[in-house]
Amino acid sequence: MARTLSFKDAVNEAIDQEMTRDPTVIMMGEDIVGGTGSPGEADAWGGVLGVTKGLYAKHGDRLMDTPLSESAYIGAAIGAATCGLRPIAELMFLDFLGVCFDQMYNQAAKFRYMFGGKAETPVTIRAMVGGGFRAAAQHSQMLTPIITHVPGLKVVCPSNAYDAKGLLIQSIRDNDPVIFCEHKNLYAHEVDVPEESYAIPFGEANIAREGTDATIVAYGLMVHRATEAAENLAKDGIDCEVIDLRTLSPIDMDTVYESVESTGRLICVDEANPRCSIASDVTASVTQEIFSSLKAAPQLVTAPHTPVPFSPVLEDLYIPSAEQVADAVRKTMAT
Amino acid sequence: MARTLSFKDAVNEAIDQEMTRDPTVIMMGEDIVGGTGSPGEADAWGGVLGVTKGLYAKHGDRLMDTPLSESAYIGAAIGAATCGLRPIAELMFLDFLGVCFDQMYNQAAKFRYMFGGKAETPVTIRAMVGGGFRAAAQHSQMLTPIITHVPGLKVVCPSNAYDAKGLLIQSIRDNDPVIFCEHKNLYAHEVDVPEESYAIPFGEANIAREGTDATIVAYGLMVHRATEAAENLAKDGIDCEVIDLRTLSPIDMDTVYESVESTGRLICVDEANPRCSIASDVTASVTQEIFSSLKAAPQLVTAPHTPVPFSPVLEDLYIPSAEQVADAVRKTMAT
Amino acid sequence: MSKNPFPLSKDDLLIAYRMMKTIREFEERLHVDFGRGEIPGFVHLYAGEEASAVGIMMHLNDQDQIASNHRGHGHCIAKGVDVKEMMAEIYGKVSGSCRGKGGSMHIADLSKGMMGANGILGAGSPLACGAGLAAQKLGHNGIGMSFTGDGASNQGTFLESLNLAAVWNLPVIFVVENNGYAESTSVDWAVAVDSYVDRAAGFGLPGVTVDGTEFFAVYEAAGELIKRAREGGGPSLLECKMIRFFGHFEGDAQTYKAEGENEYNRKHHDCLKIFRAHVTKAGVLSDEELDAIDTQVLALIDAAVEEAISAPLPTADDLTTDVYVSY
Amino acid sequence: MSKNPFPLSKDDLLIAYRMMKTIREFEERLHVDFGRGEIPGFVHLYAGEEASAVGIMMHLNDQDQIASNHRGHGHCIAKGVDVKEMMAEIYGKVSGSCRGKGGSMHIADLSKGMMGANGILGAGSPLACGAGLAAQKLGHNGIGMSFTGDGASNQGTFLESLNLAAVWNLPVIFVVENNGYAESTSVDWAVAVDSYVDRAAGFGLPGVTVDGTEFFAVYEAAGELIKRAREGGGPSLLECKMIRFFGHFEGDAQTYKAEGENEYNRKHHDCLKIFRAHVTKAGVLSDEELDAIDTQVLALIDAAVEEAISAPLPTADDLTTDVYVSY
Ligand SMILES: Cc1ncc(C[n+]2csc(CCOP(=O)(O)OP(=O)(O)O)c2C)c(N)n1
Ligand SMILES: Cc1ncc(C[n+]2csc(CCOP(=O)(O)OP(=O)(O)O)c2C)c(N)n1
Ligand SMILES: [Mg+2]
Ligand SMILES: [Mg+2]
Repeated sequence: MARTLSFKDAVNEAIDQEMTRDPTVIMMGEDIVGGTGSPGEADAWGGVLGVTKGLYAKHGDRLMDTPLSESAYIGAAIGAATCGLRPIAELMFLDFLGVCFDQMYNQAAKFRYMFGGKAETPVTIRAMVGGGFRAAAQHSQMLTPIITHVPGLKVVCPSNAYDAKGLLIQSIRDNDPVIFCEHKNLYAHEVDVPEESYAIPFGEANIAREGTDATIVAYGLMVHRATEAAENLAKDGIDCEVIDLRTLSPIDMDTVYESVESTGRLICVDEANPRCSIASDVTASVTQEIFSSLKAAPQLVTAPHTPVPFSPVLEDLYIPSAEQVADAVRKTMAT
Repeated sequence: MARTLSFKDAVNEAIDQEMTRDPTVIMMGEDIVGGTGSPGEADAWGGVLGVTKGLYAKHGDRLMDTPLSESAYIGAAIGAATCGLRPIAELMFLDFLGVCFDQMYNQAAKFRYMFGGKAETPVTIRAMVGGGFRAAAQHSQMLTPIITHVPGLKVVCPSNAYDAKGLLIQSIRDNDPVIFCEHKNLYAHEVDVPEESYAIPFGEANIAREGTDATIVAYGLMVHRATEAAENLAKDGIDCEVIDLRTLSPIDMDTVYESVESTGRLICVDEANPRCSIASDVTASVTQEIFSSLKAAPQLVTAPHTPVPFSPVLEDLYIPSAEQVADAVRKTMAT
Repeated sequence: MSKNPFPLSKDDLLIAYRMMKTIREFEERLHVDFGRGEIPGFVHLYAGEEASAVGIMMHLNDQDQIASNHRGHGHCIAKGVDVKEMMAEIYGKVSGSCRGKGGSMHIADLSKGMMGANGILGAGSPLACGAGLAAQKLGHNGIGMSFTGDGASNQGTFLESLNLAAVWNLPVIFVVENNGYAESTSVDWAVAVDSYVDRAAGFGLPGVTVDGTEFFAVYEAAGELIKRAREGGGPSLLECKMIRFFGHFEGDAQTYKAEGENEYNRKHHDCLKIFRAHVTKAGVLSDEELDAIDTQVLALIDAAVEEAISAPLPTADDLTTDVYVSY
Repeated sequence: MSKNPFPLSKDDLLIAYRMMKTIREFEERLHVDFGRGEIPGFVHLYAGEEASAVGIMMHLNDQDQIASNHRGHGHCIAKGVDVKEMMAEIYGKVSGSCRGKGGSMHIADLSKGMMGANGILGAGSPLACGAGLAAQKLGHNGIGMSFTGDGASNQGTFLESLNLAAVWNLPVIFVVENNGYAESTSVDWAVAVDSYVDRAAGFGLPGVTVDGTEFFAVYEAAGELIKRAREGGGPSLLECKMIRFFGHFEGDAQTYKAEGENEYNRKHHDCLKIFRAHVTKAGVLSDEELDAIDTQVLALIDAAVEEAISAPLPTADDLTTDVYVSY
């Protein structure tokens, strides 16, 4: 049975259902229970934005608060994953990866290869990403390109509650390390979500809107900007297809190729900084693989090559807007 | 006066000359002096491959060994840079950035912007990069795309001793944080290098070989593979231009555009893993900006999407070869 | 008037009180205005902890550099950053300390020796080592000071810095502002040692614990450690035990605290009240003198808010400037 | 034959000696073959340190997991990883422990409780915490063991792990193998505390220092800490003071060492000679028995090298396999 659920509650439900199903699933993070050792309410926080609230009451000590030591506890989650558990570790903001990145890219990501296929590391690292929260340069980044670059890591970045639930369940069940990126500005966004458990396979993009004139590729919050742009352009008779990548690694380029083969036009939208971004990655693959299908120069719409500014006026200019996306579409249509 | 100098000695000379010229230049790193506190020779190592050997004898305590705490000493170099020094910090292998990345991308890179232009951070972080040393998955990576993605960092990766000297001098004098990448497999490579001090400006690519049929873009060790491929192709009458980017951020796309405008064909060679790489970055910019100049699909030649394998046979297959580059050129010429 | 039993002159006592009061009112006002939805972003208030920042900063000059954390307003004000510019920054205005680009968690003014608030726990400790290193190499007697909370004292960056500072004998002091909580988690649970003196000793550093609600205790302990550092005696750790009057950040329901905890603390452990009691009881300052400061501070904060509200916003041009010195 | 005064049976003493000798000959042989240019990459030898690995590992079973470092051959052998597969790995052959993809710095065999050598200093400590956590949550009495050097004991990852293990009361032991040097740098300079017992105390952990060249000292101290951890008593730190016979890695000229240091150590502080002296003096094992093992070990190493040399290389197909379980 489906009912409307927010992205945040969908994440909570996915964790709840997997913990119920599989006793080897545990979860850890800073204040994900909240109040450990403190005199007041146990389970006081459920994470900094309350995403895991209520899970401690159901699953008890399988949810663990941690000291503020990301390298140690994320490394512990990774180590435990090689020893029979299926841990979920929360890195509060992906922006903090700088203090624990080694455990992610030199350890978890490489075990299987370095050890000749003899290790499995079924760990899921959940982290908030993205801007719009007025949280400034160190709490608003879209660092997806950095983790997508790393072979051995899988990278997920859903755009809605339905995908969030299904992809998180898949992440937990997956036998490879997964970085699960939750856009903090989508937490309140609601769509229909089935109550029962379901997994969405990795590497299957979703066509968020069908169209024939141009292909807009996006992920996370940008899917909404792209769709908004498409709706506005439709009024001018420009019919855009919007592809929601859903997983950045593995990436479903086949769906992108198919779409561009029919539209001949590509616009890649990325909330990340432009250099070596997902937008440039998709653009490069398309031009290398199906160059002759392109009728016009592909367009990249990304954040500028700057840190995320604090001031709301600046941050609103920083994050790619539906208008910028529409302009880029118009540009490709002009030739 | 020019004489032949190895890449390694060119780096040493650049540091020596800048330390002599500017008393605020200091240098720190693990065993960059060597033997601190030990009973034997002072200045016993000069870094793990002897690059800084001899500098302690000349500049004394301005070169400092460090405990094995990259976050602390690289952060200290960054902090000192905001307080009147011009430090060079050695991160032995760029592969180790996972234990100190926060100081690089959330601190050094962001100070100027976060603080509204009021801070300068003239720090240079030297680090070895690249494969071919049979040093396996954690000591052989080409992590240039990850640091190039970060706004606020400048990224340098020279292909020869002449450039290494001039670009390192520029790095030390530059008022922004610079990550200076030294390919360990180029250390022994020699070219003519003037004795006197000179700085090579950032953002100026070098045309390593002129040609009219196709443009090969590369950096670091790959410049040599590209040139080798070009020489071989010349025998078949295919005349390639080879562009050595020299600095990845800022990147000199104008030189690339000019070349592709005349050749109509682009091949990007990158020792890094393929996803969100320098190769994809350059390809995407070219297709967005000068799409109509392209006569054929651009080709990307990169390492595979795997960690670096240990076994010499596998590592040799892993690193893009001149042959792979030549094949890619032939592919673009076929259409 | 009776003889001054305190280690500060009357003028300095007035300065210290004014600073503490300025911090307090700055934070109380932000709390109210945040509640009204007027302040964007994450805001971590320093109210209740003023004696620590001011007791320490009274010993410092502009050459001394401090590296702060997410709860940085108090450190900034005590280090001399302009209060009106700070307020404008928090409102995201172009007249702010960082031209509106930094916000509450990134206020800095290197000319005042304030290296920056910091959104990354523990990240300031290596930077403070850098300040100490610069002083050491440039041959002036400035020092570096690192401010972290009890929670951040479990970060690798902080711990590595203790060792580095000791090995290089840097003029750096590591202040641990222990307010009992890291977000909602108790220090008693998360920090696996009973005393920070022992943690410091694990890195060969002297450590001192003081009651951080007692301005004079902080002032004296900090003074000794700072003098020692300036004279080449090397690094040390200072733990200030203190109380956070508000939640972790604005919007925190604080259900992890004990019933009545905040009210009790406000009543019995308010460092401003304690300070006032000491100096008036000793007859060195009068309530009238202090009340006059209160009035002036309130006026300053009012003016700061008004000016911040009416200050111009940054424009599109500001978005892409100040990334590089040259590019 | 006289009564056995040792805490190990005669059989176990023979096993321990065989392990130590196997490590020694493995390393001595690599030293020679590296010198002949036959071994690719960075190779860090464990010779001289055998009593530590073996003294500890004699208490462990396959369920116990160890996280090792760059100097991992000794830990691997003592934990039961196949010696021939190890040799083949170091030669980059497809019959190696990691199919030739890992090399000297990345040998692992989780089925034997060996989580991996590691090229990143300190990185194994969080992983060992994870092993302890898994044991705790899965309800078996396995433990996790972290092996780092003196140098790596200054890494944030190691230090954070001490605190985490203490807070979660994990069955984890942190072994610091203190051989006096990190590359060329002295421990006396780089580690800002005189005793690791104090460093451990800074995180609320019991710490024990032993002479790591004395097999029996290591064996007894490790036994107590391991028993404690298995019984829920929590984590601890064990420092083994020991001696590295070779350079940091093969190719190191070792000019930072004192004149004659290596020769002196080989003569007076060789853990194998010391062990032999103890057991023969006590009359529990005879020189003949030990010599027989020596011969067998030499034959094993010879065979391992021969097989490694003649083993097939990986092929192009191997390049892109084993990255993901599924993709
Ligand atoms: C590396 C990192 N991890 C986590 C956070 C999220 N965070 C911000 S403040 C905080 C609690 C800090 O506690 P403490 O150090 O005691 O300082 P206090 O807030 O009590 O002043 C946390 C977990 C962060 N900003 N940086
Ligand atoms: C994070 C990191 N920093 C630096 C290095 C380079 N490195 C490898 S071994 C080593 C010295 C280690 O010394 P110690 O921990 O005492 O171990 P030992 O070699 O003496 O056994 C260094 C600096 C590394 N591998 N990883
Ligand atoms: Mg606190
Ligand atoms: Mg050592």
